[in-house]
Amino acid sequence: MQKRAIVQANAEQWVQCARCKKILFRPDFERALRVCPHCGHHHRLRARERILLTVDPDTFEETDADLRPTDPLGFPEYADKLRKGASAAGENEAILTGLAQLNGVPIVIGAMDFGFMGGSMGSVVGEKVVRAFERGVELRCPVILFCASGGARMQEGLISLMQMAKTTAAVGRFHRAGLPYIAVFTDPTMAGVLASFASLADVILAEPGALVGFAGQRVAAQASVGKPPANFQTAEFQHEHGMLDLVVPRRNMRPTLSYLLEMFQASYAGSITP
Amino acid sequence: MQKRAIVQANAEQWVQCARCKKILFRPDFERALRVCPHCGHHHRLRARERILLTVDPDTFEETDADLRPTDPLGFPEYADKLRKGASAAGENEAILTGLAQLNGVPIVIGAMDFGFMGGSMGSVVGEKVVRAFERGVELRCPVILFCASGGARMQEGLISLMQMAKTTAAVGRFHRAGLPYIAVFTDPTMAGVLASFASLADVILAEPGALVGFAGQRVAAQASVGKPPANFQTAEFQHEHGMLDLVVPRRNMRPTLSYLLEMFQASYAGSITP
Amino acid sequence: MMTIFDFEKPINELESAIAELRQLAAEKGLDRSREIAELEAQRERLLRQIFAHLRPWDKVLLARHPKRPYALDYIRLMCESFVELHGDRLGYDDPAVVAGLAKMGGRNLVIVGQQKGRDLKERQRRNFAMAKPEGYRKAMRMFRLAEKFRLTVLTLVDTPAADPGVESESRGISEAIAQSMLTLFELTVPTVAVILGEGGSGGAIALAATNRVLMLEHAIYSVIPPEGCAAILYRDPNKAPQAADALKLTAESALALGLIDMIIPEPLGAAHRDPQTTALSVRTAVLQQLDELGAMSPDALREQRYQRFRAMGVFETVG
Amino acid sequence: MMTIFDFEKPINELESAIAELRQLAAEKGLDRSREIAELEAQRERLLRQIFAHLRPWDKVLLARHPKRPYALDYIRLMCESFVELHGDRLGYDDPAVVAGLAKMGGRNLVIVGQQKGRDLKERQRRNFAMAKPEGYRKAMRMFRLAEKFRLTVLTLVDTPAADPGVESESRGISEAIAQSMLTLFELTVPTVAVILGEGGSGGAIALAATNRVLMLEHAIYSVIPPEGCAAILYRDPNKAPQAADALKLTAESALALGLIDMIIPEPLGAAHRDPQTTALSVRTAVLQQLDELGAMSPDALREQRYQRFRAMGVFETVG
Ligand SMILES: [Zn+2]
Ligand SMILES: [Zn+2]
Repeated sequence: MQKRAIVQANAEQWVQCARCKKILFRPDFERALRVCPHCGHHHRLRARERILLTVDPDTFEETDADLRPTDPLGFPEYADKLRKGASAAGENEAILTGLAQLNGVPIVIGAMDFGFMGGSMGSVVGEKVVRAFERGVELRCPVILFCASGGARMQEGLISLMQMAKTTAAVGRFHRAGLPYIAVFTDPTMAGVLASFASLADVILAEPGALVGFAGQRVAAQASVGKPPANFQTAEFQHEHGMLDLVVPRRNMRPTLSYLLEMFQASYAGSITP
Repeated sequence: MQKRAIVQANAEQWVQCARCKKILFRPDFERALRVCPHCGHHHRLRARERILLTVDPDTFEETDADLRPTDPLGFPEYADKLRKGASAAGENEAILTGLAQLNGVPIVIGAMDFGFMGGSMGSVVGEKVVRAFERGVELRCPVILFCASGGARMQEGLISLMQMAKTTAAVGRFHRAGLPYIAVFTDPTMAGVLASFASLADVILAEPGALVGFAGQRVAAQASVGKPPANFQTAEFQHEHGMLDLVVPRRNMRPTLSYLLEMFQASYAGSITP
Repeated sequence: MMTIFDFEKPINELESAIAELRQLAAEKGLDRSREIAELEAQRERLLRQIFAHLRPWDKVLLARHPKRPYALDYIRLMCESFVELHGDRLGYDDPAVVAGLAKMGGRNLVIVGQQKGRDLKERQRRNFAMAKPEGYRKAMRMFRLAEKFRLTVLTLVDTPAADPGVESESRGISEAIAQSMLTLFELTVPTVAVILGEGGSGGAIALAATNRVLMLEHAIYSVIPPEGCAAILYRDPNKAPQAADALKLTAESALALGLIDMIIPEPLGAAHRDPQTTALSVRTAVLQQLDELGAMSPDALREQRYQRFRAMGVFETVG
Repeated sequence: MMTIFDFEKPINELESAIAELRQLAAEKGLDRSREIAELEAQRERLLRQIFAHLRPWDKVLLARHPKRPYALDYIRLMCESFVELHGDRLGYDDPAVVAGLAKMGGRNLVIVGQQKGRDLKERQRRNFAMAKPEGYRKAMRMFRLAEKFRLTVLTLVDTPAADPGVESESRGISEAIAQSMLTLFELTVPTVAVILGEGGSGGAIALAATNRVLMLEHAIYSVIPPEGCAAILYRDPNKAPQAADALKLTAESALALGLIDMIIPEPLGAAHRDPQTTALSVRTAVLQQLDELGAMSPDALREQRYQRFRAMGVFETVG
């Protein structure tokens, strides 16, 4: 009771871990990149926070900020959900893209925002992902995408399903240009996003404990004979099953990305030194 | 007792099925392409029989008949085994290769002979396989290989192991030329042959009941926790596990090969008609 | 609520009566042609009446109709010859996906289709046409075969969804779907997809990243099953019919949105009342598309496919 | 029969004595250098004596020596940095194969190695370095990554054999081995293999279809394990030493037969007596080969690899 009172009194100062429920001092929590020092839980980040945490200071330039979703099917409650999503995420859509540098290397970067309608992929997300890869080809830059999505956006119906194909096509062109694409699966990376551009990266990293999977847990369990394993659809489960390269704690993400970029530099820096 | 007497008396006229042990009238047995009418067992064929059974009459021209094995390591009993193999198989080595036509289509064809040292692959087999693929590229012909082998030939030591790589390299070049390669797994297709050129065909057929696998049955069983399934390492087992396209009874082999060649004709007849 | 199935009973009764009359007339040598013609007219009126006002939910039921022809039925009815090929060469052969080499209208095709089962046993064996990762990996092997030998690719889509089970998850169902699309996009041969029945989300698009996408008149194509949508939207899976309306999952909507290229008409009363005619229509439509695509160069085919999907999406640009 | 291990006991005793003396001298501040030098000379004499007359079977035992350095030991000792990557992207990650991105001598490498375990638990987890199909499929993924990003490939071979179990058979172990070789042959970047310990038949050649193949002095490379050969040849697996003679499985024989390019010398007493020095020798040898290969064009690299293996085989032409 006393603890709860503290939380309410100093909402700005204290924060509760979403997993272990311990109360954390916010400045410490922020310094730890929102990773709980007690249980290691990696709390979700806003798209903009994620990018600013990753790239070199003052290098991020947002692109395609002028794209806005519409309601092409007149889908129930969609217009309202878009408004709420925008105010919750502080962004106009479920993905933020732009140009930046990472350890001095010019990159195209994108980060999805689960706060905006569960990071779902509709027309704008699809278009921004495609433009990111097209821009990568044009500028001969690596592309780094932080995924966070429940899947395709139901409210744009079949148009959303087509974004799976559209983004995949863009990855195909990008690969043909011989450039590196690194995906990072953050909590959660699911369904239509996992089953399209996310899974097609040259190297796939994930944050510890991130939910990563195809179908909802209930659907998966119903469709199976046995009980799903305890770590089903976690980053660690996917890692065990060879579907991603490394589970990387948040504090190591930047150096790991930087190392990978360095290893692949012949492809984008033009100096082939085998 | 009476039956056995008949077999001995008319050894030319009567033959016993290797699986169901029934006594068969040889002319019928030959007409059935040595498939037992009672149990369906596909008896082994000599390399030359196999080829003559498959290609258009009077079209087979043997190639590389002048290659002979040597005993590069001075391996115990090898020279003797080579002599015995030659007299058992009526061939100079464990593979017979040549040019022929199948339903009018010029092809490069090869057939292995289990009777020659268990169809094992040493220097001569490797060289003849490579030359078959090189000839296929040169003449822009499909290659059809009937495999029958216990694996690499122990008696040429590491040189035999290298034939796995050598034949694989030749298949790689052949594929790059965009030409069709069809492999037929006959009884048995094992180990070093299965783990090199045999498994790299565009389409893989097998005869019913053929033994097809990597390790000897005893070794495989020892290395496993459970008991191997009843059909372990048969053509049917490999088919179930997606490792080959079709199990084709001997009587259907020629029309099936012919159909496949027709489907792939754009690649070798030069007329690309998509 | 009245569904398409409620109407099938009187139609089936009429059809039985017509069949009986014909047999009677034949046996007894009597002329019952007037009565027969009358009953047939009645049947046709009834069918026209029903099929003039199908709602999206009726289409869902038609697309899932247990008598609807399946991929292998179409292959049998459309093609001069077909040899099925098997396996992903990685350890599995998925019966939910059939694939092989076919001749159709003198053309050499690679066909890859999702296959439902007709009886319970086959339905289970085919996993209700819900492909596992190995089904898509078999498909990819066939696509690569097509590329190597310059064969045209025809995919036949009919799946409620990709298999969502634990085994499929553990073997990378998402990766398989993504790679299947990618493989299709990289091809330089003509590719055509036909949505035969259920075009179920990721499980369907995995095989439909093609130069042309056609849909049968009563097929559906949807980002989510209407039941799933209803559970989210109305917290009530029984409101699937309303969800079907909202999702715009009919061929008509897909065409209006520019997401498919053509609707293939079905016979009056839907495909299952006349599989032969339906298959002929599919054949004609596919061959027509292939005539168009045949004029394009390998690079142009890949480029057209890219631009086809690149253009999909509805958004605004502000400022 | 006397084996290499029989000689290890007196050497180990001498080494203990030397270590003790050193410690004593350090603790008490006494000068025991003469005694130490004498013991060391004795040790060296003994080692030289043993290693001057190693028979093939001794090499087999050395190659399998439980203290022999393994792939990850070499990677740690040779490379400036290494990040391990995981998975075949098809549902599995095989611990018998380690793979990743390394910097060595300023070069960017993809390294793929077979990894044995040091203790019982790790040995089981690594399946005694017997790769399953997914191990080779992980390797292939890394080879393709190398091709895309123009990285040099270094493979470290150390396996008794590919996994022969039922599971591996059912997932296509033979196909995986064949495809792994094929993938290596198609690369247009420089590739080097080092046989570190056991080069066990198909399991080894799967990773050794490279531009250059180097062998450590006491490694073995064989078409069949000597025990298996003895069982066939002499109907007695205990005659493995004789079989080892017959198989010509030493680095010396392989070089004489023109099947490898170079023998990397090991320190006196074999790699496990000085892993650091051994790793440095491997590093130097590999970098030297890469200097040579670096001058070749992508096509020339692929062509050299083809011709390298094309030339292997001993036969006669009659008439
Ligand atoms: Zn916590
Ligand atoms: Zn029989």
